[in-house]
Amino acid sequence: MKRPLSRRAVRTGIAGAAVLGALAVLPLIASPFALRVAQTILFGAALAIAWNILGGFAGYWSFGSAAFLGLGAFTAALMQEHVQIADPALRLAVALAMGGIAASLLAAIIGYPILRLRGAYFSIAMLGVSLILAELSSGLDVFEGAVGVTIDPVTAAAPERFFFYVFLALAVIALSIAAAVRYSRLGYGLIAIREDEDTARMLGVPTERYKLVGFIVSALLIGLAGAAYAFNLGYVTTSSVFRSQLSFDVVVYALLGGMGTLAGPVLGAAIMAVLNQVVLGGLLQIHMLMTGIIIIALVFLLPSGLMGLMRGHRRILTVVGTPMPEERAVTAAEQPPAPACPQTDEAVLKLVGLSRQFRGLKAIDQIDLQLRSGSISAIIGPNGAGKSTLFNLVTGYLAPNSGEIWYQRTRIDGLPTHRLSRAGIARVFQIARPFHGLSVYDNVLVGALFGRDGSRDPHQLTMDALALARLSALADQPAASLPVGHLRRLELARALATRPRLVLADEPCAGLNPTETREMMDMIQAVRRTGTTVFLAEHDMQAVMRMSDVVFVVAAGRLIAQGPPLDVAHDPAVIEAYLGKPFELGSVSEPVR
Amino acid sequence: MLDRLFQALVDGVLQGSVLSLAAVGFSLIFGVLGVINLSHGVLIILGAYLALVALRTIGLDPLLALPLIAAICFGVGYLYQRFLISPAIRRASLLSSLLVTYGVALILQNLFTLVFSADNQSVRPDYANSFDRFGGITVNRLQLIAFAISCVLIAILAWVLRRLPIGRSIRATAEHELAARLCGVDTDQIYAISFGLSAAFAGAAGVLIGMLFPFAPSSQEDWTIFGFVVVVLGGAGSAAGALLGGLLLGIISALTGAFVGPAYPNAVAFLVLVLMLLLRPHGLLGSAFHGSR
Amino acid sequence: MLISRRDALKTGSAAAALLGSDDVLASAQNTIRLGGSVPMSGKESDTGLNVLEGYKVAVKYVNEHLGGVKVAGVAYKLELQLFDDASDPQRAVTLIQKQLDSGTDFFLGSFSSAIVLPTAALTERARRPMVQAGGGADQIFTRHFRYMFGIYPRASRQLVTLVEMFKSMHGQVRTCAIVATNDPFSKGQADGSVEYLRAAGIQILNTYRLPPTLTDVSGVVSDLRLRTPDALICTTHQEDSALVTQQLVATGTDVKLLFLALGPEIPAFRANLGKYAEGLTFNQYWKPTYRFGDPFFGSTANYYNYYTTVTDRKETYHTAGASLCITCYVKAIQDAGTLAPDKVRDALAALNYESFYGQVKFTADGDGDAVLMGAVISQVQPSGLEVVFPPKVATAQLVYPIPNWATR
Amino acid sequence: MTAGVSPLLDAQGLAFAYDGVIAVEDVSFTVRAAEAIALLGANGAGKSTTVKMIAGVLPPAQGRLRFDADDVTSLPSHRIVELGITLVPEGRLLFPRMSVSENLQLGAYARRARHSYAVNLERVFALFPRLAERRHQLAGSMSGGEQQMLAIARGLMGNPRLLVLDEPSLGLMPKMVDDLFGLIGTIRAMGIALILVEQNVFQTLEVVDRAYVLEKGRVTLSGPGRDLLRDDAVRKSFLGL
Repeated sequence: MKRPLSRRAVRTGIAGAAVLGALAVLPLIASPFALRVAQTILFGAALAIAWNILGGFAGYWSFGSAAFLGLGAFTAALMQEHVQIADPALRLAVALAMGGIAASLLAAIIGYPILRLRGAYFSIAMLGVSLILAELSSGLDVFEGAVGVTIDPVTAAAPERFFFYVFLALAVIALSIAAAVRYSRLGYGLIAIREDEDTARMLGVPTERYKLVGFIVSALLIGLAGAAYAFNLGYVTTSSVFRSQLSFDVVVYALLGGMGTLAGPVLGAAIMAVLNQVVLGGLLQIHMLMTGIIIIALVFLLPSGLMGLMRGHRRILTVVGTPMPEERAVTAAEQPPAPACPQTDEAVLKLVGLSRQFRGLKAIDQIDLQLRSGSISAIIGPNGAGKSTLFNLVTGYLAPNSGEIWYQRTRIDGLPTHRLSRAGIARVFQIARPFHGLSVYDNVLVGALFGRDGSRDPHQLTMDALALARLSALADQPAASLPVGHLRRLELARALATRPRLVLADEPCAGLNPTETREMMDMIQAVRRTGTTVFLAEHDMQAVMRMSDVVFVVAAGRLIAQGPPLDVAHDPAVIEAYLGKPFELGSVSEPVR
Repeated sequence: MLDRLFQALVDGVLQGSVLSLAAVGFSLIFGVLGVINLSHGVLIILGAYLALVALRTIGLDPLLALPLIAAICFGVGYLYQRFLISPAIRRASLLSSLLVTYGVALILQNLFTLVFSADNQSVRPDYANSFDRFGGITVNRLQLIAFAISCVLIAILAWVLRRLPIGRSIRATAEHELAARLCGVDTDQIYAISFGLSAAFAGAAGVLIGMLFPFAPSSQEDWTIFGFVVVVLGGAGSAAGALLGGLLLGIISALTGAFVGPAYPNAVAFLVLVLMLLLRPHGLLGSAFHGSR
Repeated sequence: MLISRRDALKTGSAAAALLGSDDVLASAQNTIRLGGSVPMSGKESDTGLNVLEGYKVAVKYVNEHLGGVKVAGVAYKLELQLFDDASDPQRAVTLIQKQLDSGTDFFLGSFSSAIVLPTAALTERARRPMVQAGGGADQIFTRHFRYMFGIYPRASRQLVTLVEMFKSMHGQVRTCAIVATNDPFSKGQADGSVEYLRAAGIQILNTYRLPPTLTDVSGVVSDLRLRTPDALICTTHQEDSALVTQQLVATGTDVKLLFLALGPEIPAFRANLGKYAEGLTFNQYWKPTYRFGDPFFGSTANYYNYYTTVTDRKETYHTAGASLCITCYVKAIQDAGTLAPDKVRDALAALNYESFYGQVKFTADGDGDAVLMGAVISQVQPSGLEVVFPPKVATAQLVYPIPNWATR
Repeated sequence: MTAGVSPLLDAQGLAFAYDGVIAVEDVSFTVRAAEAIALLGANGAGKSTTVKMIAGVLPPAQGRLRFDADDVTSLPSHRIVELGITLVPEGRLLFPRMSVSENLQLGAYARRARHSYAVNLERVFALFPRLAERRHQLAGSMSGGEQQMLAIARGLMGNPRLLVLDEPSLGLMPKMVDDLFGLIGTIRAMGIALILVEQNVFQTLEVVDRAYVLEKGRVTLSGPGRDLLRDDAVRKSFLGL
């Protein structure tokens, strides 16, 4: 149960250094042709690594890499043409920098609006951007794309060697940046966005900012690659750099190699370059046809890409090596310490005259309520009464039409979700929304890395939260393999890892059998013992009766009753609207504490 | 000036209707299967080449050959989904369909080059060159015919989807595959039929395109991209959306060509595309039957 | 042979040695390998395959009918080692490098300037000659490459003859409009022609620029209906040429003279247009009816006969230009009397002889001499393709104005 | 159970694993005509996987399913529906952008249901008058309770002989849960056999004839519902009461 870094990272680092060393001396032994192939691989790898930062990590697939590539290439070419710099090395450096800057500027300008699009719509919008630039580059005379820009040679040395090093440097920079991103907060944040953007935001990931940063970094690297490409060819036209083909090639590299991994894009680029220039190099008209056939064959032979193949082996090993762990392996000693944090009268959450309408329908109508610090409160009410809307308002998914929301001493209505998370408000959804692609540990780690401001060790936080949710033994399992009941616990653990002061739990007991319900209630009690205030929406009246200090009843958007559970359960208005018949207390054993 | 405006509008509508027909299948596949079919353009070009073969070998008029070609393309699309795309999705993932369709586009484009040569071709019967003048506006008769055929075919598709049980089950499968299966719908069959329909419409559009535009194996890429644009403009998965998107694209292109400059129709169209995405991400007509993918 | 195998192994790929077949096939001892690439698939492959055919036919002739090239008493067979660059400059550059590594000394050109320029930069650096019939952009020639020779004059000089013809028509052509695709070749032609047209006193009503991707031209056509020039000059590739013509016909938009830089020379293009192809004028760089002598084929007619007997692919000036690339090499190697690339290069630069194509002479920048190797103006007439300008080679009178579309 | 009467559905030794993780190991049970049984157990015990195998959504890795004495193991779901088994899945899975009546039409998609469409529609509207009122409304715009009604109604439109309800009370407020269990009696009275998968142990055991308790993919206990409810050992160890 260690951080995923450590030994594997060291091993990867050593292997990487060895590969780099080998590559650095390659020009001494390899033929110029081999160097040209290597250049193509490195260029493709740099592109695919850069693409992967947004596409693989964050799941935002750009079909428009050619936009940044072309812009970088043209900026660099025009730069060297119009700004006379005598020293060739300096000229190259300045032009490359300008190419990268131009591409990242474009990304910064279009990033905010275009990253609001999701899925295929983002992909298509990026394709659109690249096509616009392509047309403009040939149509507008300032770009000279129609006739092309020639670039003077920058080196007296053998160009294949020189540009091999340029592309090597580029690929290494790209890979280092990608690796740094992958194992940083940014990387975890981007992966969380890929897995489930809404949940990520709820856990405190500043999704807008992270996506934009990822986009700009990606564009910068692609722009640099484009500029180097231009210098290597010595002649840039619209058709040679703004090809949609290039955009799709990049996606193919990443898909073939393995999406979202660090080495995948490199492998994908290597395979395609070797196929295209070495294996099929001698074939005439049918080489493209063969490429198509091989791509399809690879889909069938390596369904999850090359890296998937390797990972698959590793997973089989671990599954065989470690038997499915038994749950209930948590002893009292593992329980996190419960700081004495008595219930106080201070209001953690206060709603004042809160209202929200949807097209004239009053979903929430003038609700006032207060949650005492350290209490467990429950909100009940018929389906469609407004419970979810209320939770959405408190967690910042919706803005109220009128009224105020106060959290501790701050007014929070209208603040973005991730800010609320960092202030200490967490939420557990009714339908568990784990990050399916991540392990149980990583799921909770995302919560620990973001969440409330503070400086506790994320690893320790994660382990504590897992212990509380009795998931420690399953930490290495992929979240997708957990049964529903465990997922609910995982959600709770992930929410706790954000170190919340207030947890909103949406029907935590729905779909659980009596035993599981009792376990869940125990956990919620444990959460309260850490000093966290809990706000439940729950249909299971037994659970509500046993746990809650206060019950609020909403119907048709209005608060119709509140008070201790027993009083509320006998309130005729509540029975009328919600219970149907008086609630039988005979079956309820004495409340837990 | 006014004449130029009207002429541009008429040209735009006539061209646009064909673009709609060309894109409606792309939209159907995206809406129902969630697959971005990068081989859509190559299916269109297939239709054009089939029309060429029909004309050159047995002298069959392209318009008469159109139903036959659509039927052949239906079969091709059906088998293509059944034996290539569906197994790939089952084996790998939905995303792998992107690679598969990309590969198929490469294969077919180069196969066409081997079989038909890379030369530009066109299928132009005599009536392709007759025209009528209404006031200051000139209308080519073939374009008028193509407009009518496109509108009728799209209307038929809309009717099938709306009214017939097969259409209802296509929409149901698009919305929720598992739920449709539990209702007794053979969704594998529905997917293959949807793909077949898409290919049939692509083939039919290809016949008209072969008559209106010069084409070569490499034209396929452009037609796939037009599919993207039309679908985004109109909204995925609905026949009406595709019609609207195509008309809009046609009109934008024509107006730009007439008033901004002939170099910019595509640039402006793509710009509108991006703006449209930002303002109405699901296209003008929302998504009439595609699920929450 | 042996060297190239070792190279392939060095890349770590044994498969390359097996499948990178061109080296393996080179088995004969005395061969001259002609390397290079041609787009055989992808966007440019229509013309690319014409270029390829021209190369093939000439090589076949030299090997089978002349017994190869004799240098210092030894006969060498020519061997084509062309690969498909698929219009991808990076692939082209890499594979040209492979050929340079494996000792290929002589290169042929690809089609399209975006490929020719980067590959020529490579061969230039290696001091290996390249003769090409597919890159016309001015940029290729303003780099002052010493080892690269293009059969055609640079783009901006390619419409000189056309303007000369207008001048000779004594004011019959007063106005013109230009349609150009935004790519190096087409735009270069259009930009270059503007000066000549102005100097000739012809008013340019409008210049329409088309994007490189497929687009509708109905806007251009309806604009032309409103402001109809005497002559419409389209410096477009064949797809756009076909589209413009189709839409002019389809809307009854008549001009007195329709010039298409690329298109009408291709038989398939004419076949597609049918009776509407008649009257189209175009740049003809070569034609089977020329009566030139040739040191290898004997005459243009012999070349043409040979061409038609060995291939089904219809001749165009691109096929002839490509064949000329081969015979230029043969002539230069014989003149030099050696296979040393430097010497062959000097011999190429010094070429000045009559061939089946016409007088061969390159400028100092390497492009074809604009007068000697420039175009003549031809027109599609009922009798076939007739040269209509300049008068000394003309086979028919220019039909001007061309018949209305509607009355055909 | 009782020998002699051949059961409507006979499941023997069903097993299924997701990616090597065993979900159902050995599950056998029977349902007789017009009988209601329940499958109970903790989350992850394999209940949903079992009913998905019955409905043909998942192919059993081992075991045999007989319906009306015919082998239906691994038949695709559309064939299963055609034979008369309809699953109302967990989470309802309506077609939210289609109207109530279109949802019902799709429920009657199977050939066996088409000829009796009018009869079934009348029956369903009699059972759920709300649906008749809202037949033109989009399914997605209805409240949770109404959606559950529609899901059951859509299942009934398939003219089933065996209706499988997976967690029908999930997310419903107590009052509606009561209504739902009342409805189960009505459906049984129509002569339709039922399999009920529920967490709501008390109410379920009240309405079913027999129940099977699943634990880690195996049936560990079975018997008449009321007996299970009364048996103290059972209550403690398996139902967690």
